[in-house]
Amino acid sequence: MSPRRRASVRAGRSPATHAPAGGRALFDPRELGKLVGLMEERGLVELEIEGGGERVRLVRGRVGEVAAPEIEASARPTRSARRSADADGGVRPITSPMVGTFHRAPAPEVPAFVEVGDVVERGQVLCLVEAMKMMNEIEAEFRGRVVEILVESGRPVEYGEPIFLVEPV
Amino acid sequence: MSPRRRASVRAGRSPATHAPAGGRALFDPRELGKLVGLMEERGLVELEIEGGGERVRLVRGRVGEVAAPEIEASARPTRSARRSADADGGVRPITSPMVGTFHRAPAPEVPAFVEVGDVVERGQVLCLVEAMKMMNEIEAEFRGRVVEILVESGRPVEYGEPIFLVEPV
Amino acid sequence: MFRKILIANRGEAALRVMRACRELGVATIAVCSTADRGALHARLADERVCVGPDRLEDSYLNVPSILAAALSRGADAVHPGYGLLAESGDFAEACERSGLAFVGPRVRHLRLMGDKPRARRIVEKAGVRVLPGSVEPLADLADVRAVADEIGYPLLVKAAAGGGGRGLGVARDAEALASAFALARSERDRGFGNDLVYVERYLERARHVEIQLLADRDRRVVLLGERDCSVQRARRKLVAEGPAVDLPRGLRGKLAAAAAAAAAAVGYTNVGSVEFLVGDDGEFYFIEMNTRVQVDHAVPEALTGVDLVREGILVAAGEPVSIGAAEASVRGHAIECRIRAAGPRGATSARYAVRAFHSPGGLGIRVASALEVGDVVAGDEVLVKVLAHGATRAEALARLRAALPEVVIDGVPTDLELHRGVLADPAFARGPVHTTWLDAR
Amino acid sequence: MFRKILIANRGEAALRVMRACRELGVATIAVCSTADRGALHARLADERVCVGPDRLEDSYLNVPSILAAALSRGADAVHPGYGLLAESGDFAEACERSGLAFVGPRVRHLRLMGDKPRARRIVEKAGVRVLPGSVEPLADLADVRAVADEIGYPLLVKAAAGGGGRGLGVARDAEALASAFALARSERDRGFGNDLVYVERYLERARHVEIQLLADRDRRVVLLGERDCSVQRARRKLVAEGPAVDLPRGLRGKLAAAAAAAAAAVGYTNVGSVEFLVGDDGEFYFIEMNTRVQVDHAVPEALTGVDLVREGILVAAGEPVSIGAAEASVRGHAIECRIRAAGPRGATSARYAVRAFHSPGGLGIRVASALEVGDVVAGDEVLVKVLAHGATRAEALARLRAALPEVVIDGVPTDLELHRGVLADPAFARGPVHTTWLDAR
Repeated sequence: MSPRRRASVRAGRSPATHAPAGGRALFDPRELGKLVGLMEERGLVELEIEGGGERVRLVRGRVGEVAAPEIEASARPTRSARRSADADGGVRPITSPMVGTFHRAPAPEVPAFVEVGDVVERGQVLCLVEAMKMMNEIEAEFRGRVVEILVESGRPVEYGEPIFLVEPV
Repeated sequence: MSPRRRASVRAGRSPATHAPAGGRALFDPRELGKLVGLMEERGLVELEIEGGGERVRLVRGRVGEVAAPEIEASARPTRSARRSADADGGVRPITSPMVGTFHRAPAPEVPAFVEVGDVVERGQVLCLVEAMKMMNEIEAEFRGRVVEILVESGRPVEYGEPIFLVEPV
Repeated sequence: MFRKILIANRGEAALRVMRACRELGVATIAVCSTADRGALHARLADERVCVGPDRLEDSYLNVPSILAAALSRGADAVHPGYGLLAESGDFAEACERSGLAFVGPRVRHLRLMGDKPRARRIVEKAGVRVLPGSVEPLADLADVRAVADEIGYPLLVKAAAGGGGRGLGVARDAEALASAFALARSERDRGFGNDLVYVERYLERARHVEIQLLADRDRRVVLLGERDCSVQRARRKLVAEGPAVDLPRGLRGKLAAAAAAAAAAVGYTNVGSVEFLVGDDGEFYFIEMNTRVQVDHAVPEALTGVDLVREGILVAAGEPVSIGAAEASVRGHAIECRIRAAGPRGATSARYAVRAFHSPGGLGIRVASALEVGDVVAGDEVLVKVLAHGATRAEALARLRAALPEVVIDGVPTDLELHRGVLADPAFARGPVHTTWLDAR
Repeated sequence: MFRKILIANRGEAALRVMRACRELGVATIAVCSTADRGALHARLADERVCVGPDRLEDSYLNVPSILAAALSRGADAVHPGYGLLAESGDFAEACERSGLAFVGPRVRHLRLMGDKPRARRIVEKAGVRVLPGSVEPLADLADVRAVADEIGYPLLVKAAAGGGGRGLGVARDAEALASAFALARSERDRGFGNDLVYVERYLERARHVEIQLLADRDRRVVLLGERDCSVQRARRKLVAEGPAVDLPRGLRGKLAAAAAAAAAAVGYTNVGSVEFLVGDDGEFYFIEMNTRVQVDHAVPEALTGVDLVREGILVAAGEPVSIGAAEASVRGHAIECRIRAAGPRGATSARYAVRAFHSPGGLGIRVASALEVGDVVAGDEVLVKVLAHGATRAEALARLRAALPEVVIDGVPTDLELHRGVLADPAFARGPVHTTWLDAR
């Protein structure tokens, strides 16, 4: 069977660096949807991109009461998506690199690795993700303060799911 | 049964050169419909895209109770659609107001009502459209010079199909 | 056989007719309004003629324009599909006057059966029971009151030229009679109708059962099973299924015989179905005859394997019906949901853009739809019909229950949840239910 | 019965399994890659777990991640669908080691039938003829040459771990042998295979006929008819149909008996099919056994009314097969087209965005697809399967011919025209054709 993919865009850094790939990426409504997502996430009201002979300009605003229906079927906003939106003021998510069960502590009745408010060092263990009966330590990728713990201990996590919000310090 | 309409956008004047690149025509109503859907979905009021010699600008506002704007293009560019695009430099199409068979002359072996190059007066009979065995005279809506006759005599025409190109004089 | 058929319809109905034409090797002409030039039915036909502006009356109901399209393109027949002009005697007559075959019954069948009181009289004469009601169509409220006093309440007031649950009102007492009368008369504005009404006894606890039939020009009538359409909301059919569950012993045969008698009484030809109300006591009453392919024709098709649209074209072309027996053998059970856009109550002018659409699939599933992403649909339009066929009712029901969650229609509010609720309801699963069941639920 | 099944697949295969689960009241977990979070199969499942990045190897073939998803979400079984991991003995074994039921045959069946030379030996011992060929899998070109000299040309060189027409090459002489050998070995890179090859006699004028079967844990084998898959382009199946047209007298029974013998030889359980090459002389040879639900399972489903995916789940849960007879009764005729994206030759990396999609409908038509507007598809992907069922082959063929022009897939080049050409070809309509027919056409 051959690979199928849904059109999607790598979660870009900023509109400025989002160079249209292949000459037609921007014209795809799905592509544009991503840009709009970015605008919403960062609170932009206007976005203009030019390059490679292409130009896109998007202006966000209210249009009376016309067509408000929340369309979310293809992108049921998952917890991860919603939380990323909060990641505004420099706060960055730490995501699960694997599928498994999230554990905040090495064992029951034992203190959690980290609590909200803790400052963690790069390489410090933040939690365990249990996969195939193996406990995998998840380490901080940078020094920062734990702002929020997004998953309850004992709950399953998927690949790429944000589990902590950490503010670099 | 209730009315169904396709979302689409009035084939405006704006695109300087209508050059759909490689089958990916931005002006495909389907494509535009998707863009309009995107705008509604994400609360955009304005959207502008340019590239590959094409440019699209959509501005949303309240149009009665229908969110989707007016319609005028078809997926398959029909003769009428294509001709309308040519109608740029002041040349205007005269369209058939009814379905039927086009006749350039009142009878066989008789000269045609008009020829290319003729200047016609407002109200002058240009042709007949035969519908339900009735011959209907089609009159010029304005004074002008006949630039092109788009349909062969004896051929069927549909509602709204351009039959003459006339340059107002 | 015809060479070229103009299909005077759009959407799913037009697609359905197109399929039958392709199978028969007949070329097709689609008609469309200016707004529908890029619509699926217009793209899929061999030829396409724009017959007028967006308004229904100017395009899909514009008879002179449709006929001019057929004549100028060399069609030899016109198929009205279902809905729109399908039951218009005037349209059929106009076709025939223009030398075009009308694919459907004869003009007189449309006229006779389209005039409800007249249809009642004819059918009653043929020995089929009708509900007590007005013998003549009525124009005055005073006459209506007189009949009402005679028959007693509750009463049903119908537009003589109505159909499909439109222009019907129940009056439970003399007071309610006036508004029911006004509603029925308003139907006059919707098409070819007159403004006469018709009054009959209203059965509170009854089932709606229809007999499908097909008759050729030699008046050979073939019966193709019955379907139960009792699941209705505000008189609109949601679910059709066949065979009807738990019909009292011997009743199926009686209904079939009554339907055949009704058809024979007018010398009916082509596809049609006869509607009955079946009371709890096993008594049944003729309601009306649908003189066309029905929206839910997929139910008898699934049960018998007979392509009704194809047969209708063959019969109109003068061919005899190809089914050997007088009664087609019925196999298994079929249930079909008719899923509509469901805008906020009263907002009939609402329009929605379809953002995603996926048809369910699977064993025994048949989907009918012309929906495409980008379509703008009206607030109460039928969007998709999903039918499940199985060896037993339980199997058909299980398949349909599994299929509905797979219907994806993003951007449009629909009554999918209502359908899922019906299918999940123990009362429906147990069956049968009455026509008032869903409204009371 | 299972409570929750993880479906280790995507697209249409995942949807198909989901339907069966819904009918059985079993909850579903979909897996997806980061690129597929919004894909139809991920949206329609009860739960969705992203198991890795876009690359197949990192997500849909990422066994540890898939198993972790199943375990952390409390699944009690894993269904591999068809394609991807469906025939991987290693995957099935990993599931069972993790305490998860694998919905399919036993690990040993996958291993035995997945190793082609071994499968040949077993089946031959059970009294089923195989084509003359290498007894052992071969690793060296020198060994291949030795066997070739013994058997004679033309020869077929196959990857021992290949399947579905991949890694197969025909060598008509000693010179062509080296490249066929290299092709077969390249298959090693595609999955769980080794790099061994297998050589056998190549039949130029033969039909490809498969017998569908279903076996429960009590080793009760039910036969569900045969299908002819001879219409192939470059060894890829385009059309499957059942029953096979004009099989020599008595051959159907012999094929069925041989398939049952092959299944019995390994004590096979669950859904499977046995492939044979049938020569013009009526001789037939075992090719291989497909140890999974097949891509074209809708053909036997249409013929027998048996839901193979549902039965497979029931059997895996320890239930006996629910079909009474040892041979399901076959009704009518079914033909299915497997329509692919068809990018320019060699451009396997081409990607296309779907701009419009419409599934055909109609009586007897079954469509399988997970395509949506906005999807980006690969240049050779199967986009949609369209099946037509009818009382006779002529009826099925007429319905399918009418259905294909109704398939709308805008934005993607497809092989629809090729399919239409096949269906319109008098040689196909007359039938039967050989496996080389389409390539030579």
